[in-house]
Amino acid sequence: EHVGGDFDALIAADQRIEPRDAMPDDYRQTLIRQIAQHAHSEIIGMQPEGNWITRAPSLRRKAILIAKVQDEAGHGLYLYSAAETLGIDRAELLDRLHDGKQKYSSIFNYPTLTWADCGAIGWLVDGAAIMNQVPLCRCSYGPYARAMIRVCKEESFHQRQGFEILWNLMRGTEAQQAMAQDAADRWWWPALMMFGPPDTGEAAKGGHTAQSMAWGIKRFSNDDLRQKFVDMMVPQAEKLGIVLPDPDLKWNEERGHYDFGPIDWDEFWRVLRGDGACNAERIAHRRRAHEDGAWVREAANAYATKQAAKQKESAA
Amino acid sequence: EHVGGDFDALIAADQRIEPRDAMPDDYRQTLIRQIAQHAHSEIIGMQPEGNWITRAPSLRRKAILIAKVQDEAGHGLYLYSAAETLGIDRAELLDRLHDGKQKYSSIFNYPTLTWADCGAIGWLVDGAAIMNQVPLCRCSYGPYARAMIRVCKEESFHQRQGFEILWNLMRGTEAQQAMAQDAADRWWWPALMMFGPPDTGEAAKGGHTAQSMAWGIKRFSNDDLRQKFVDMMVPQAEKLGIVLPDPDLKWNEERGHYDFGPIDWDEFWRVLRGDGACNAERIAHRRRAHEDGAWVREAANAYATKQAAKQKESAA
Amino acid sequence: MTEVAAQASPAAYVLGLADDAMVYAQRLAEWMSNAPQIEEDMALGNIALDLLGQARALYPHVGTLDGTGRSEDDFAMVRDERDWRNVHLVEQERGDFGQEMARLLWFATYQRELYAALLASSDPVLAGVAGKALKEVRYHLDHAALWVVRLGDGTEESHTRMQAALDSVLPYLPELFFDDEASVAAAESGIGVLPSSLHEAVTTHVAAVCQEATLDLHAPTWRARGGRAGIHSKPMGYLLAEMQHIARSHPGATW
Amino acid sequence: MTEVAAQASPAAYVLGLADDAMVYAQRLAEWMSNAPQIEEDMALGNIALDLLGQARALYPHVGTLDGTGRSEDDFAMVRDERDWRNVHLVEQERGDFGQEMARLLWFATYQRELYAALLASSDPVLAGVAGKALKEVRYHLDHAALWVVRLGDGTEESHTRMQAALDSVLPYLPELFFDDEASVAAAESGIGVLPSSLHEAVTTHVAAVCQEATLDLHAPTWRARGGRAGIHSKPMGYLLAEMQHIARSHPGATW
Repeated sequence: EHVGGDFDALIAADQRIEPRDAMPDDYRQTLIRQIAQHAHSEIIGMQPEGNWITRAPSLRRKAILIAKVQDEAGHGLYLYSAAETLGIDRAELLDRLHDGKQKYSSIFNYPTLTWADCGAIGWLVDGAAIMNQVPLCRCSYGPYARAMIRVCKEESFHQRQGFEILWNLMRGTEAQQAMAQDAADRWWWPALMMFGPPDTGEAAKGGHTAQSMAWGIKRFSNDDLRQKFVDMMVPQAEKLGIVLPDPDLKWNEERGHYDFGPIDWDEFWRVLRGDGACNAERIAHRRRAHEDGAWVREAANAYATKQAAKQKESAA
Repeated sequence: EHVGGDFDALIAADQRIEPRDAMPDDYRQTLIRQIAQHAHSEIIGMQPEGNWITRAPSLRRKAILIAKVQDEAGHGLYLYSAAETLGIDRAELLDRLHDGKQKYSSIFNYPTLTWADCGAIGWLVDGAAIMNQVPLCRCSYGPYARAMIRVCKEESFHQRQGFEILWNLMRGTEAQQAMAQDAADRWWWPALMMFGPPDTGEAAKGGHTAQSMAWGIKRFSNDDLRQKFVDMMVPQAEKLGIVLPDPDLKWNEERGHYDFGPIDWDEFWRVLRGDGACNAERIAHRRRAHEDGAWVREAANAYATKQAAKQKESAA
Repeated sequence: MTEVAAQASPAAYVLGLADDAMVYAQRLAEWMSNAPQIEEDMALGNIALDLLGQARALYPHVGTLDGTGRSEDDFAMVRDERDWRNVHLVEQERGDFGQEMARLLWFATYQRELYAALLASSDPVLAGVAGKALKEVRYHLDHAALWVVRLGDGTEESHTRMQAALDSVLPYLPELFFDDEASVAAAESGIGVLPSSLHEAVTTHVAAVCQEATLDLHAPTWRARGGRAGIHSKPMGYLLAEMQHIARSHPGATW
Repeated sequence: MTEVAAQASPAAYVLGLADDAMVYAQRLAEWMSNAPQIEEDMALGNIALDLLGQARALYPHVGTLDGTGRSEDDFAMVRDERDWRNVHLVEQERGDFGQEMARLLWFATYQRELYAALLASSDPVLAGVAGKALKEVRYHLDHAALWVVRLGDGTEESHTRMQAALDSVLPYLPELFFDDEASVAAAESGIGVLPSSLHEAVTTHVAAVCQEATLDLHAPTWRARGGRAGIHSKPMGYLLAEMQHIARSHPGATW
């Protein structure tokens, strides 16, 4: 499909595509899928940490956690709005999420077992998210790029808060230290999987990556981002006093990077297929909230319609 | 209404009336009302203590509490069965409970605020219940009298358990002692109200009492039972180290009884009218359980009907 | 136990305000990820945060007033049920969205009148908290009123549900306007305000919203009592169990 | 944390059995005053008591085996979530009565096979507990089977609900038959039994009940994992918060 010189020229010049610009349908569909998945991840991502709001161990932590989960809802809103500029509305995207037709990040199918998980999610999961998302601030599609700028700013704040939770735990009681280490043990490998399958694998060869790179949607390969992440996190772990659960992790002078052990991609594919600890729970939770709220949304629409009719009447 | 010499003769001879015996309709209706109210009290009475089953502070206490609440269910069953011998079935009685047409003891409209309340209920409420119920073991209606014999035996066991809970608390930490005293403060007056309004009051003059006494259903007046209860409990409170919340409580050498302060009958009538802390909650809880279980009871009936039909078929 | 609650002290009065805010913040925060739309996840989270902020501003002040020097977490995380002074309204379990809006409408209207009156408190800390909170609760009130009107005057189903929701909170309202010992003493000393003095203004405002919403305000058949004396309803113990479990599991830890 | 769970020790094995019984007792006891009829309040209370009794018999033995000398309440009341070794099946929230009967049918059938095998345990305490428990769980099993048949072959509604109930427990079953490190070691040493060795007998029995109940046994689309390693599902933390709150609120107290 060819849509004329403007699109290609803009892409070639690394300029932004805006909603009114002509664009190839594949580009549009790729973006819808990616932005929707990203928005869904924010909304589903409210659950694992939301699980700790009522049990946060201090009022200060409770307040920070509520604000963080609220930010995630806000990120979801920005992103659904960005997707809507591509001609699809939020209700339709939510239906696709609820019906399992669109995905969200598999990381949210892991359970949050202790308070320290709120720290580990902030530090590792938000850390990995930022690594993935910063390049998207220069994404070729304008509304997406601008949404990502706001998101990234808040995410780095969240990442610092997660670090701070773990920092306090590691300087706390023995039980608190064990809790922090345990959380890092459980979240480290799933965080590495957040960058997606290796560039050398079957999945990457499907062509999505190459096309997304050509379109200026994707800027770095999965493995490159993963390596950057590892290189960033190892010194932070040392600072925290947390031992990352990888005996193969060590500095490679020659490469100028940290080497790390093999990732269990079987687990990745299993969770992606729906057989993770929380897949069923996350979607059931979302569907229940959505269904419980149906009468409220209907009422709001009915009221708006009535009000519009009244205004029209009084204007006539 | 006169139903012949047998009934009157049996009553006069202090013999038992049995289900097949002729009896005045008023006698039957009085008994149905009283036995049903008693059965309902056992069933509703499962809730205040049931509230602590999941939170009992030790496994031993949890086991004792489960067994106690189970006993209450059992008492409800005996009593509904006794009522059924008078020609009314349990389903109908439960409907009357749920519709507010029949009452249960007002004592169960007080909340159980702390673990110590499980002790205070056993000690004071079961204590008062026994005082009311022991004479019913000699009630003129045979099935009721026999049910009460079983009930009383278990109730006195419960009363000792309640005493033991408080005994341990009073020998525990400062917080535990305060908890026990607080529970006694809250349950003492309601327990005294369990014997009903004073014999000199309007309600007692209505004639119910005199007729019930003549029929051998009631054996002692409300005030007599209340006095016996006070006389029994004061030494037990002293043994526990609990101060009963009545500044007027003192031994009267002349009467050979403890004097005690005035009871707040306004509160009694208010709670009886439905404006107690838990009236709405208790009935809502019962109705919910009953409605949630409707499909189960229907299925059991349908299955029984099918099985009966099959047996008939194979027998034919 | 109940050493504060039993007294007609300024501390007891302020603790009642703080506990109302704290417990309602806890309930409202339960909506996050459970609301009818994402905007509401955010709005209810926002209101929860405001109320939590009020509680956090008030608790250390209670610790000063009663001389115990207790921190916000001492009050929230390791205090037994009998020592909580909040009204029953805020501790009730999360119901449907209509019930939440009914509760919020009453509570925010009550808080608006309360904080407006407390601007004149002789206690400068309390007056300061009132000044900040007043701006917040106006938004809470507008938000609740908007939804009560939409739901009352929306669909047939929403009208029925919203009416039932309004009815369900009625028994819990008299407690908001009950002049307990601590309030009377606080009002007399100029620190606080007599709860009964807020009744008319609150009811008038709520009635106006209900009228616009085509809803009726009925009289309750019973009324809750005792929150200010630490006598709570069934949900309170479970709320505290959840809220305090981790903190209680690590005595003395900081987070 | 997780010092026991991480080891392939006899203590870890027995703790798994004890925690299964304890957590399921807690869930079953929630039925009291909530059952479809009074007889069921009693029956479920009875089963809860039996399971609680099993847990109470096993916990002190774990304390002996692991050398900590911990009491039953040390295990039940002050242990953190990550140190619990029960399967996810028993920690799931109380559903409707059909779901409870589906869960009980599987769990009691599993326990019957388990305890029958443990009669031959080289650990005399464990063999003793098994002997007593075996009589109890036969009753549990009969009770559950009776209801599954009644509900499956009752009304159209009950059939639909019972089928859905059966489906809802499916993902939690593989964990019962999973040979974790501790089980393998326990089986090798003659103390315990390999969970996978129970699978066929349990499934055969449940399948027979389902057939009589006109119900189908499907294959699950996902399966729960991790209970024996202290990795629990969401309801577990809330269950513990409720169960432990009072005990944790009074450290060191006896009751």
